[in-house]
Amino acid sequence: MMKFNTLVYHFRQSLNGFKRSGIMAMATISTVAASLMILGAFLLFHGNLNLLLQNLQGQLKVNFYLKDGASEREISEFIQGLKQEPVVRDFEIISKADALDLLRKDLGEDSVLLDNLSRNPLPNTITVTLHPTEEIRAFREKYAANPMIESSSSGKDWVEQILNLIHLAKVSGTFIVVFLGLASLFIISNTIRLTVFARRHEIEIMRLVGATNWFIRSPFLMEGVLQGIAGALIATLFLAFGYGLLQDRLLMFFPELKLLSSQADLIQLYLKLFFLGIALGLLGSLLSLRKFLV
Amino acid sequence: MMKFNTLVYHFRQSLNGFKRSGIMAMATISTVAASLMILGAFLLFHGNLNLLLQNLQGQLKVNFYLKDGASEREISEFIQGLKQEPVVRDFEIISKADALDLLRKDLGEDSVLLDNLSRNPLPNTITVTLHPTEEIRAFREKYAANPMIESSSSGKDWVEQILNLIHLAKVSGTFIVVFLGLASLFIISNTIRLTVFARRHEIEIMRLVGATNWFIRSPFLMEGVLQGIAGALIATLFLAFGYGLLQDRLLMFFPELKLLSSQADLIQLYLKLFFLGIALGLLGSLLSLRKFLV
Amino acid sequence: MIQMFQVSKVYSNQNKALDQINLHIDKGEFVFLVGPSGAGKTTLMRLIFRDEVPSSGSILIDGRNIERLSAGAIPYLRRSIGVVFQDFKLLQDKSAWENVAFALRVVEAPPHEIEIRTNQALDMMGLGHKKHHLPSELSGGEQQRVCIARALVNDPAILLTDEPTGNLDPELGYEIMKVLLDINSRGTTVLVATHDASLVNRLQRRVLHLRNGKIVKDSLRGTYHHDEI
Amino acid sequence: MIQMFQVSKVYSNQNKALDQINLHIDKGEFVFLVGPSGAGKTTLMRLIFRDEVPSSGSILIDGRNIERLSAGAIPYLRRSIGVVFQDFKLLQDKSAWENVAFALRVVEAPPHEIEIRTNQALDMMGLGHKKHHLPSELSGGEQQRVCIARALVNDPAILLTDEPTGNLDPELGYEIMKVLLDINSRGTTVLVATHDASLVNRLQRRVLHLRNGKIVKDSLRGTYHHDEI
Ligand SMILES: Nc1ncnc2c1ncn2[C@@H]1O[C@H](COP(=O)(O)OP(=O)(O)OP(=O)(O)O)[C@@H](O)[C@H]1O
Ligand SMILES: Nc1ncnc2c1ncn2[C@@H]1O[C@H](COP(=O)(O)OP(=O)(O)OP(=O)(O)O)[C@@H](O)[C@H]1O
Ligand SMILES: [Mg+2]
Ligand SMILES: [Mg+2]
Repeated sequence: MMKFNTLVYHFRQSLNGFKRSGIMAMATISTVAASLMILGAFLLFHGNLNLLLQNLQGQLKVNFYLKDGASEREISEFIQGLKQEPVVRDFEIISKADALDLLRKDLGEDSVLLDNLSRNPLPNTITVTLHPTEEIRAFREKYAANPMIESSSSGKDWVEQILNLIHLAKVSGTFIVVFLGLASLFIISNTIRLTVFARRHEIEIMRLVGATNWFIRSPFLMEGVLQGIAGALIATLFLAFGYGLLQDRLLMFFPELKLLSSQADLIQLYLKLFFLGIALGLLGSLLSLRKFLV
Repeated sequence: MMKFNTLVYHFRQSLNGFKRSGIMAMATISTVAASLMILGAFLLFHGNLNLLLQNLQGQLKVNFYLKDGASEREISEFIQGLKQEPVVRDFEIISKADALDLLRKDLGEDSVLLDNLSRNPLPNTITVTLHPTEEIRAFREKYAANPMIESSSSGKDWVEQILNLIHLAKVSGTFIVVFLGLASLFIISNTIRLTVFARRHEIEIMRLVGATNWFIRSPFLMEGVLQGIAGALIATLFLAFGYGLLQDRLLMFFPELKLLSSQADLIQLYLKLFFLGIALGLLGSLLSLRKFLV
Repeated sequence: MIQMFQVSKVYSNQNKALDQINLHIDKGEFVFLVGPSGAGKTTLMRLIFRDEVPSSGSILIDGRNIERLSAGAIPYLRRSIGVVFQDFKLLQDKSAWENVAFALRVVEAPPHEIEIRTNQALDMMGLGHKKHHLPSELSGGEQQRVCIARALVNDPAILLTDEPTGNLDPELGYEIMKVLLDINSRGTTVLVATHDASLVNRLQRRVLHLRNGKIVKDSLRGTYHHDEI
Repeated sequence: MIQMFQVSKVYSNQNKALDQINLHIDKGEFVFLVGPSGAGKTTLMRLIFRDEVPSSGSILIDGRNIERLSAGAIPYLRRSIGVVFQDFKLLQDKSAWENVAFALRVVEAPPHEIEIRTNQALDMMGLGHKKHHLPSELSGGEQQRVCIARALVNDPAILLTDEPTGNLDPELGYEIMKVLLDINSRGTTVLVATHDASLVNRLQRRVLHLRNGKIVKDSLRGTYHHDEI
């Protein structure tokens, strides 16, 4: 094991390294920072999409219109069936009268046309709220086959469409986040590889003087971690500041927008980024050192 | 001016440089490639958003419901006013009867309730299609103030909401593209700065032997450009391949999705990326050489 | 201490740098290695501290066959050997003091010991007043002396010095040689590759004469003249 | 050719490397620069090819004051001066041949001329058979000779050689010195910083003796003994 004094020495050396080869340290740190910022910006974007998805989730509904002659037993059996479905989040039974009121509200300014109705033409309705799913159509068809069901409608089509859209954004988003993560790791390890390359003579000399591989690695690893920390700090600060600005601007234009703004969520994201920076620095150093030490 | 032979020499040197310091060349090229890929992926994403926006544009409408007693003159004056509005893209006059048919279609399965109407309660309607705008509310209020207008409704709210959403994505998208562009330039110039740093002794020796600054710069600039080309090629190939895959997968899940797929558009984007790579290599080299040559 | 049996070294480009060398150096010997430029002196030394492995033949240090050494054991072999490199090989971004101390850091010596021994070694080389200079702020001869200080600070069992006085004036060169003799008298085996005929002739020690990778002469109280052999 | 008036050089860390030097070297002279390690020999040379600027005083090369030189003019001054650096300063990733040719590339000589003159210079240094070696594949003395070849290939008006024979055996050192004399006899001004007393004594040329940054002796047919002054 390495002695404590040696570790202290390595630590001071890596700090000195920052001072002596300032350009290189700056270059690595700012590359780490830039990569993490890209990644972080995308994570924020992705987080906001998820939020949007959650907010819209509550609106994915299927209505089942009952025949006027449906018996209590038929209805309770139907409901029993619903309770067994994993995609069902919630359901509600709406009477003919309530349904008319709801429709009136729903139509908004078009509701004038309901004023002249001679009788309530609406059926008793069971409204089912679903978890986000792609099987909404299948679900609806399955239950609409029940003989007591007059007809059914699957919520508002636009909700389904928005969900599709956001789902698409989420799928490609995950794809892009993974891609960005790999690209960042790649860029960072390349950058560190270049700093190692720039110091290849130094490494050669250490080897000739009898330093073990771990002795040679330590300062690079520490430098990698320190640079990771510095880069992550810069990235986090810029992101937090930039996101704050963007948030204000966006809320000014779209006051009803729900953005990721809970302190806890953001802090969690920034912490993730921070540790990612450190991990990247460490991993990047390790990867790039292999080449020069065998 | 530099002699032709010297240029040939520099060119061969930079090719040799690739062979001799393979790690460094690889690192730079792959960093350029990674950066351009990130940028390109986002440009594709952005391009697709724009396409979506264009497709949805046609659905931003305001309906004006006319009082039953409105005269021909009033109507034509109203239309005259509309024609002067820059946000108006198109308009259509819909008679009471047509309106009922439309509503019936619109309500879909809820249209059962229209079967019991004693008379057509719907007004004559002027439907206005707008260019995408944030002033839809102001526009609607302005024209709804006309005494012959009974009431108005602004299309379907969800279109407005989707537009808001996409607009938001576009605004933050532009922000992110600019940000990514700068980050790429930064990462690339840092990477090249590191390769220059790794060769600082070489540069020092050239200076001592009487090489002019341009003589010293040339091979670096050429290397920068060559690396830019190589990086851009790799990025373009990967992107084209990856986008093709993603496109197929997405179209499988969402067959109605309109994706950026015109050959001309894509080629233009890839060409942009390609020249961007070269420019980045050149600019990055120039920026990073300043430090070592004064 | 150092034994070579039929050692040849052929570099990748078919250069035969050493050719069937048989050599036996006892513990505590002081040996000059002379011969024209390119004779193989540096190569011989590089084989001893396993910077290179022989193409054929075998080398024993302290009875251990060093080609068979595992990668993890090599650093420990090197720590028992102090080397003055012909091209110095100083860490460019560390001060003279840190360069010398480095050989002690590598063996994880306690800090106070590093302090004392580093200062001692630098003082011995007459560089006490330049210890905070970077290599680039030192003259050629000063750098060479830093390199010598680094090689001895660790009290190695074997000291390999490649052209240790090439950048020193004759007087200083003689002083340094006296330091090496002193260290040798305390039991360290010392090898000195040199072109300085007057030093060799003055000290009258064992001289190994290399030419084209072969030992052409091995004299116990030898001399070196440029018209020899 | 080279004139110095009250030239002092104080390095950033208050090291007085040169102290009020007055010096006049004529075109075509051959001058040895001797003195102990750290005396200021290398510093004096670095001032001449403007690697450093004097802290005070002025230096004239060919009648032109070189401190006033614009940044763009410096490369042209350097091209008229061939330098053998004490630490060689070879491009590590270029072959011996390319290193020598490099001095001609810089002045954009035509390719066939580069070919001929580079080969000539390397042959003159006895390195014709090693021209495709990288510096790391050459012995110390071979690298030194590549460096000398690079300094001469350009037929410079002034040749500054800093310890050009430090890694060469006496015989080869003398050969190289004869090459320098030959070049000198064709009109080139030659400065040789050296510690090799026997060479200096053998050639009987002008000797500038430096100590602590001062010229302590300037003898026309001088000698160098380590107990001098
Ligand atoms: N890495 C290498 N690759 C190929 N050839 C090499 C390498 N190192 C040395 N040589 C060759 O091996 C021979 C011996 O080299 P070595 O460095 O041992 O000579 P030397 O006796 O130390 O010479 P000098 O006195 O000039 O330092 C030389 O001809 C040299 O060109
Ligand atoms: N860049 C520098 N910064 C600070 N001090 C320096 C620098 N370069 C040289 N010196 C100091 O200036 C003095 C003269 O150095 P110089 O290299 O000229 O000596 P030299 O005569 O060439 O010695 P040697 O024979 O050892 O090569 C030395 O004391 C050295 O430590
Ligand atoms: Mg040697
Ligand atoms: Mg010197």
